[in-house]
Amino acid sequence: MARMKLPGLVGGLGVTFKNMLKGAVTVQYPHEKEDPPTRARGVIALKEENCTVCMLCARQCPDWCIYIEGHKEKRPPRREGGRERTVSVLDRFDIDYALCMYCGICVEVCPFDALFWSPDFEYSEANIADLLHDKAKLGEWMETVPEPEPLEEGAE
Amino acid sequence: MIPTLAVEVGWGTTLALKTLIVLGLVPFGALVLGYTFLLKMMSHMQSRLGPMDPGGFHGWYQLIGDGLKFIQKEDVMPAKADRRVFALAPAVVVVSTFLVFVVLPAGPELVVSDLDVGVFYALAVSSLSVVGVLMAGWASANKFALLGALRAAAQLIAYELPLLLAVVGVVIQADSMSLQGIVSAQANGEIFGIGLIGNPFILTQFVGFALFLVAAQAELTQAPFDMPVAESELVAGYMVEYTGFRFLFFFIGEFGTAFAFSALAATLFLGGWAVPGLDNEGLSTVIGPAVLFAKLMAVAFLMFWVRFTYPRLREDQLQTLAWKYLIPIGLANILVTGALKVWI
Amino acid sequence: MSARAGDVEIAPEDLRHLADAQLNVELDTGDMVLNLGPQHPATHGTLRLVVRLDGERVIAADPVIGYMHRGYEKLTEFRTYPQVTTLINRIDWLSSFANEVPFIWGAEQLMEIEAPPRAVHIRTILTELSRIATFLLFLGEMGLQVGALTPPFLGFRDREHVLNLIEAATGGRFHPNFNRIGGLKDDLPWGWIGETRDTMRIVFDACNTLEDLLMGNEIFELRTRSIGIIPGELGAGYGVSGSNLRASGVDWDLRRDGTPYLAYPELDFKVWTHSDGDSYARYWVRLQETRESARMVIQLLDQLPSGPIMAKVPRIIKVPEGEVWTETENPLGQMGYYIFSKGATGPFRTKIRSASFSNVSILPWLLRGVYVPDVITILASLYFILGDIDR
Amino acid sequence: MAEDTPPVHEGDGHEGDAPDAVIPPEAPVDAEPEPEPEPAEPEERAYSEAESELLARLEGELGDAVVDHADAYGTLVVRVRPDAWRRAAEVAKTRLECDFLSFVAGMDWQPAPREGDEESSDTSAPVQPTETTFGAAGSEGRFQVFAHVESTDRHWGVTLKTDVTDAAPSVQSWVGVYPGADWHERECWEMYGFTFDGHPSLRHLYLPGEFEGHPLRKDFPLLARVVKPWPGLVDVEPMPEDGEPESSETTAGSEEPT
Repeated sequence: MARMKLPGLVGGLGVTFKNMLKGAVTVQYPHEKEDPPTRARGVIALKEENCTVCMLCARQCPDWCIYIEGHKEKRPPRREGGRERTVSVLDRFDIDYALCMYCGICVEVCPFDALFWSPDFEYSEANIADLLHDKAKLGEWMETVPEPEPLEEGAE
Repeated sequence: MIPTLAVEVGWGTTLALKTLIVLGLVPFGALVLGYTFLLKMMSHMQSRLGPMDPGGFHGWYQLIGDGLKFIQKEDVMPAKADRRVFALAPAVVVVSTFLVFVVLPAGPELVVSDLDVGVFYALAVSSLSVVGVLMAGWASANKFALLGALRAAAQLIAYELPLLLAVVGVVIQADSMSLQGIVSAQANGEIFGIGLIGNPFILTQFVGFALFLVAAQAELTQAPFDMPVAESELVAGYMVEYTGFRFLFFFIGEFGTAFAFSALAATLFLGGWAVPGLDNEGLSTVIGPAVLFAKLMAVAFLMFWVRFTYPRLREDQLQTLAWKYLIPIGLANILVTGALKVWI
Repeated sequence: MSARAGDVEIAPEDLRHLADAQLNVELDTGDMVLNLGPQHPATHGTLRLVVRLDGERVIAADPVIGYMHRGYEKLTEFRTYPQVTTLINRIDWLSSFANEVPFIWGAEQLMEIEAPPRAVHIRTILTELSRIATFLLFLGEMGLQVGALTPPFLGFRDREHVLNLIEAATGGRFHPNFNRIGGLKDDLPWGWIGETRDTMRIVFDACNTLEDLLMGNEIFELRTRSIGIIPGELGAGYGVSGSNLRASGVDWDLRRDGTPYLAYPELDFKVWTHSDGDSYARYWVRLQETRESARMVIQLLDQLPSGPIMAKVPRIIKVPEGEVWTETENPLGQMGYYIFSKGATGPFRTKIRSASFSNVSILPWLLRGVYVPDVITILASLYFILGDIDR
Repeated sequence: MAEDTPPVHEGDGHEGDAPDAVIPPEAPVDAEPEPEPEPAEPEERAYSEAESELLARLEGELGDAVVDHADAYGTLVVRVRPDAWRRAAEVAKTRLECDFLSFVAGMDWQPAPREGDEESSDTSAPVQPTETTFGAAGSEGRFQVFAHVESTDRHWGVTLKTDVTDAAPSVQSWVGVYPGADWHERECWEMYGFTFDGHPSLRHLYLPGEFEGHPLRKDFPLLARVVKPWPGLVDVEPMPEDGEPESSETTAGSEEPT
């Protein structure tokens, strides 16, 4: 790497001066926002109707920050004359974002695609207890979940 | 005081007016330099924008707001501090800054007091701040503060000398120690018989100018000579225990002194308020301050440019630089200037 | 503080930088104990240094660590293998992806699984990217520690591009949790390769910029040359590794010399060493390694094979009984995991060998006789991450 | 350390039940499936050239102080007698040219006592086997100290182990040989309670001075997992039905805590 070199003291001044003319790389956050990448792990969204209360996410969570309660109900059969169905009904689905490590294991292990990552990150709270998102709030995040993006060449 | 106004005012009123102007000038200078260079220039050099929201236009209100915040803050004093000395120290630092402005001319008549030994006075008074710094460091009862204060003392003493030597060349060339005298010597001077731009001493005394800037940088404890505050080593050096309005005093002192030194450098080396070829005294009085301000900002730009670019020297390296390089160069400069003065 | 652990014979030439200090012996004054940290800007984290000073000269320094000890070795015993990767992301949080690699490699060895070539290549790319990100921060941060205000911002600025790449691929800026036993969580998103090529140009620029701004600066040289000299042999005895050891002239890089791992055997790269062993050498070596890593990333992108990214792995990961020692060349030095498995879903015990821990353990020896500002220079040039010391 | 694989030496074969994972030096790790056929004997893990060389040198110096040795996925593991622990370090540094100290650490082979009596209530950890087994090169009892040293020049390394008695856990210190052992031994001292003879100052490294107990011993509970109930517990009364979601739940539930 042979490059033209100025004496160090002068060269340094040149760098800062050039930088000054180049303009900023930052954005003024609350006024303008950068789009996080699609895969960014901002917040976990819950699609309640897909959840079967299988507890898999809560069990795999390394931090134990997912709290799930549910009960079972009898439902009329789908077809005429079929058997009565039992479905699990979700009573409580809370994620404590004060504990969450954003590892994504719960999203990954969910066998029924009930959990999704959303890149939204603006949910800081003044009170730590408010970081416990219940299923209604987690459901609201569904709106912000992006479409999965296409993969790079050579992927299978 | 301002002849164009042609209003007779008594000396008491004049004195009050002058005091007010000087009192306003230091915080004003601190604000202007702080905003322009610390907030804006540094940010842009670092590829960011700095504060943008307060005040609407590029965050101009930020520093004023900061100042107000400091005033509101609780005045915390360490339990083991020497209370009186601790409280007095910031004032001493700021006062030394105020006193420099007494002799700085901004126009043919715009000067508080045109002392015959103006240069000498300005440099002597400016070094008073070291007393305040030592007081702050000692009274804080904090080891970091003490280290910072001792560094500051060693450093300011070491750099007083090159600063003085750098100016001696100017004094010799101008035949005057009065700042007004030096300004007029530059305005009316000639370089090889060409008097178009006068003779700003930066041309003939470039070595002196460079020495002055380096030494001023050390006096102001700015990078590369900011060991007394040394953010990464001593946290904030002698200021580490100060909060609220006392810290504000130090801040004003720091940037006010930078303002004063840039003004001094502009006066000594760039021709001060004078515009060569402009003889109209009234007009000079009006545009003088603007001219001085422009020159001052140019000098300040240089100083802050270096501040935001260079790493910090070590204390012993700084002493080496002062005693082994700057002082001999300064002496040689005086020798050469004197010799030329005598023989030409 | 009587007999110190690191007491070894010091050759006279190692004391060159103390020559000035020895003049002051007759001006002996009382000692002062200065507490650098645990909250101090130079320790970037919660490292505490109890320094005994004579004036500004350090007589003895005793690092006190553990303010951030999270007990990861214990925690791994209570977690399954997939959960452990989440944890070890947080050991050296600046290059978390590189942390995952040796652990996953170890588990894969125990399970006799091999990740498909595409996954291995992507792993290598991301490892090198995290190395670049870590070093770019160092190259700027070092400036801050020696008092320059602008370099850290430039370092942060350019690192951001690299972090964006890591985030786009893994979803996490700092804690990717992207490695899985047998492969990777996902393939790369569309357009990532082109973006990476562009970013590598930015990285080269950043290196040049920082070289002009900081490394070439005479003041910087004054501050770092012959400060904190680590003799190669002593450094090895202390377990100092990575760029720190290479800056002491030890030509040893696990990417080239260790058990072959990732795609490194396929790459053509140079291992940079410097014979001085001082802070300047450490900076220099890291600067060269940043460039080298960028070159490696470009090579890897050129030869990225296509194919699957996951090997066949049982749904419930149970690692057969056995023990394995894996170590890799991480940005901060050598990171290793000694995994003991007893055939369960989680490790029986994991010994985590983190680089910074050993790198910092040389401090009591290294700091004797230097000045306070040099303490900061040395701390910065050793480049540790608190999470990597305290684990 | 991955050299070609001439099968010479015999390990203790304790855990060498897996086919060989040693990779020839030229072949990249991630290359297509291993070109060589797998070694014949799956019981023993064959030593590589470097490992045999290391072992020969060690045995030459230490003689019968070498109790056992094995290969752990390409790394030689040698167990030495406790009274030869420091000597082993000296030999490693001089004869084996291993000048680089990777780590010194402790080991507790005894399985952690299970909290609670019911299957379901103990969910605090992946379930480990309850009988005590020992890893490569075996162990005398519950405690061991093991260390890894490497050569910056020859690029090889060896893991050394020694047994520590349960009653008076004490080991010889390595500080005189490898200065870096200082912190590692301090950590080991506070985490396992082993004392190191000849260590200059066994002070707390990570833990606060007044800390009681030895956290890395297996009988030291991880409080965070004891005080909080496992959120994965199903407290719904089970309904013996076979609806679609149900069946998946039962399989899933059995996945983690067996």
